[in-house]
Amino acid sequence: MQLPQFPGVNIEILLFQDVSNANDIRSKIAELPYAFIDARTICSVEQLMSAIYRVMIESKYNRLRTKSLHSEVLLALSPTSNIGEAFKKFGISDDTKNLIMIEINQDNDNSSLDKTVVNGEIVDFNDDNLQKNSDVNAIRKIYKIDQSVEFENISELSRATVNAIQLRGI
Amino acid sequence: MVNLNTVEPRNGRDYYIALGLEGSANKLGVGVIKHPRLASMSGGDNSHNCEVEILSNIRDTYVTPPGEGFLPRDTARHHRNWVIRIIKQALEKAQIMDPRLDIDVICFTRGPGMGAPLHSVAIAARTCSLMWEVPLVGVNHCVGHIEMGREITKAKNPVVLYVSGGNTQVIAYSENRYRIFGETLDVAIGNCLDRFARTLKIPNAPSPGYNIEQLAKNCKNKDKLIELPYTVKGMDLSMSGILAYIDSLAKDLFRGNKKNKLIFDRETGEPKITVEDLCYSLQENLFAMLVEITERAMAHVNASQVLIVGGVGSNTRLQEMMGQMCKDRANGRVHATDERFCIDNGVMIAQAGLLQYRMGDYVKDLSETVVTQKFRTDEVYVSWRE
Amino acid sequence: MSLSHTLTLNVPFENSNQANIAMKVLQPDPILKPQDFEVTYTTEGNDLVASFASIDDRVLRVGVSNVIDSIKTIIETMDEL
Amino acid sequence: MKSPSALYNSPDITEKSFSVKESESRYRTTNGKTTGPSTYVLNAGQVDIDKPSDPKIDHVTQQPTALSKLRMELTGIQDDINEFLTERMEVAKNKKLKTQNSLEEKRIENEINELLDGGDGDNDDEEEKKEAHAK
Amino acid sequence: MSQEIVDAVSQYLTPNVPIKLISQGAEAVVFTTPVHPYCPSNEITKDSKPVQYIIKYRSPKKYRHPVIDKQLTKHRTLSESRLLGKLYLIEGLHVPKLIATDAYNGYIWQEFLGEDLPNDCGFSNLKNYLWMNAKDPYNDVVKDTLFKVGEQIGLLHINDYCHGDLTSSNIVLVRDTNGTNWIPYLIDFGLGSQSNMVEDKGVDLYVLERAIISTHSSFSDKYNDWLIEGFSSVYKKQGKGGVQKLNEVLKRFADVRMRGRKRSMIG
Repeated sequence: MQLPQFPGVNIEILLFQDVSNANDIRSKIAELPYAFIDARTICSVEQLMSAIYRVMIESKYNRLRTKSLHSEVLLALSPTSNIGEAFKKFGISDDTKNLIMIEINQDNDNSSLDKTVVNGEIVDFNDDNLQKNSDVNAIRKIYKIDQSVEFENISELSRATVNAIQLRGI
Repeated sequence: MVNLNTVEPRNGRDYYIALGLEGSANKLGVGVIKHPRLASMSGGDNSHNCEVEILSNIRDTYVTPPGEGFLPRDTARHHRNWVIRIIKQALEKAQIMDPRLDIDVICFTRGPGMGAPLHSVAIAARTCSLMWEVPLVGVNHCVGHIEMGREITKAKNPVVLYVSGGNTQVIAYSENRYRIFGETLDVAIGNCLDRFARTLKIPNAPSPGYNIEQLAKNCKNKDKLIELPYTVKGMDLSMSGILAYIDSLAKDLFRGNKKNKLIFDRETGEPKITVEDLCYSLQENLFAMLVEITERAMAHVNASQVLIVGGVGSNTRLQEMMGQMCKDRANGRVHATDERFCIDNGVMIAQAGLLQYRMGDYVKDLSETVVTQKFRTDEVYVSWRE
Repeated sequence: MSLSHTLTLNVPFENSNQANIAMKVLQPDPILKPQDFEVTYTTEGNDLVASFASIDDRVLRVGVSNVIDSIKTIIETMDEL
Repeated sequence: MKSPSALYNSPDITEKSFSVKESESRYRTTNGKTTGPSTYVLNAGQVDIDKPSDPKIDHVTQQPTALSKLRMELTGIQDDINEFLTERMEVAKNKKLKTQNSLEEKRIENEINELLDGGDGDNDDEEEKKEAHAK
Repeated sequence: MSQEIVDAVSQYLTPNVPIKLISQGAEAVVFTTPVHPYCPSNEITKDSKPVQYIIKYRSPKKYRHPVIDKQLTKHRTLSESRLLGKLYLIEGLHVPKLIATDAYNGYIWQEFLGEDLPNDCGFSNLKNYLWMNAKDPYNDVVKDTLFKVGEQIGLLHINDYCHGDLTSSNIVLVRDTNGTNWIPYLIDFGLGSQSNMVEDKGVDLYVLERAIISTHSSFSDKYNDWLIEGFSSVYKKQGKGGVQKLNEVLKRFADVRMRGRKRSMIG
């Protein structure tokens, strides 16, 4: 996949269900050229893509705050600028069952995405599958959305997360 | 349909002559103008193209001692004591032999302005009217500026920025009125500059604003700007906060208040800024605000021309900035007049008054000639435009 | 308080026309404090007659002097123009 | 042509009349004593360059025209009236100081200033007047 | 419109994002595009009509000093984005959806709202809508619309936000699902701020009132009444405390209006 404003950059996104080796992935996460996100924290395609778009804008103007585009995705998802906190909230943990694997490839090479890293079932990366696995309460908590705010549907929640992602640190 | 020949010139002439009297503030102005009676004016809005001929334009300014403002009563005294002499000069210069026969209409400023000065000129206007049996027209001062500006620059339907000692307005024409789209919510731009000039103790001659402009030109540090509040509120603006702030900076500078690290270097204690820097920053900031609200009005009414009128309009930096803004808009053009017309004068009153007169709209009863301090631009029914 | 302080001013012009003009010029202006000050203008032959009535001498002084200032302007206009 | 005249009346005095005394110089100038610049500007160093115009001289008789004569006589009468009323104001003021509170005093003072400045009776323009002064 | 600006925008967006200029406001140039910056799936609605997005670009203003220009552009891009984010969370308040912000360059992507009015009456902002209704200026739908506009402003103010540039062009009308009534959206928050100051609220109301007077003069009295009715209704729902707050705002509104009128003092 490509973003219209960044035609030279390939983005691969895989959604895994019933992952059995989260523990194993975590142990070598530093060496893997991917981003792994706990799918519980993502309620829509829009939410994740909004973060990736922000990563690309920050990257274009040399404003990355982490070591790689991949780690920057986790920061970009976060409503706060605390990198450690972002990793903790959006990164996978040992008991993660559903996760999103992302590769951002700037060199326009063929994808080197190694699906075998994750033991789990690949399902389509779309809103329906994301919503099945997302934890609305956890998302509300992460994005500090006041309990008094009521959402009629997931797309409203998604919109609130997009706002937070776009507005972080500004 | 606008017919600017609704009233024919008097005594079978093929041209109109108007006498204009202005005295709303510290300037007393008398002017005589001539409009040829053009057949083309019978049908259509050509009020910006009357082929005006200025037969005379005499002005006398009431001058106060340095650092002092002008009181209404002393200004009125100045006008009262000079008005007849100035009218006489203006008539002579215009070679008006017999005003009874040669003048079509006497136009005077009915407001807005200071009550007593306005009144003293109105008395002379009424007397002339009755004595010569020539009709009267009471003119809105601001409309006078607008009509003179339109005639001089031939701008048919511009957004008007009216900037003077007492007024800061963005005006556009719509449905027979000059509507105020934006204005100052507190002090006027000219007043703001004048007051800052007094803080700086710079001379009042030829005008405080002119001297600030010259100081600003001499600023040696134009890359750096002293940060000032920027207070645009939609199409309105506010300047009192800016004035209070820059005043305090100037006072700290003069007083040598070393605690103010904006002004004095932390280490050496030397001043980092000069009076020129202050003037430059103030102008850049205030004028950017003026240009912005003008552009907002242009966007709102879909206009491409700007006309700057009023005393502050003669500032070349303001004109330059406005020109740049217009250039970046579609077919934008800025029009400004020079100091002869920017600064209050009698000719502008004659121009607006004669337009009104030619539409048949003149004083029928002297009770209509009572002057008024408050007279908003949009109160005037503009019969001479479509 | 009543308008018990009064002053009548007589200004003799050269002819009744002049007196009439002066009256017409002065008449339109409203009285600023009608409860404290009144003025009426009439003509008697060639004379303009201004009758003032005021609550006290202060208000009377200001009002009368202002009107005389205006009359002087009127006279000068007739004289010079 | 006759000369201008005036007649004053108030509850505490019988008629006071004002008339032109031809011999006195105050009836032969256009520049009145009581109609000069305000003390405010004079104190600030103002030089009066805005005096009234001189009388018009009839080139046949080499005398001031009748209207100029009227204007000068009226100037003198104006001075007479102003001086007389000012004097009475002083007297009244001294009396008042003992009897009346300063509030009423202030109201009249303000109103007089307003009248002098040609206000149109609208009280909320005080602020603007200050601004005008500031200029 | 200067081609220079369009070229700069096209270059920034790359040829993958086709743009159409829709307006050159005073501080921003506004384009539409059918391309979503990051969600291709959002480019078609359920009824498979292509969606439009707004790209708002605050171009550098050459007339003003670069220091002022940079600061204003950044400040306004940020505060507009920030407000869109915060206001979205207020129940009942309608603002366009924020899609993306590039504060370094003065770009904001937003949801496109509104439509073209029938009979060439232009885009469905309040200004054009009122002009469209000039022949039947006091019809029930107009009244309903203006009341709802008032409500939107009431909601904004009661939550202590101010718009800063409330003109009839900055209120966009969107047809409701029945297609008969109109739902007003507030747009253009570049001069907006979080503020609990009555002064700011009074100025907001004054600016809108004057915008109505200057563009729809013949009907402005009633129009402004309806706006204020809607505005007040929001406060009145909050009981005594709300009414007290309302009175404070309305009183200041009257003061600001008087100040404005008084301004025409000296020529």
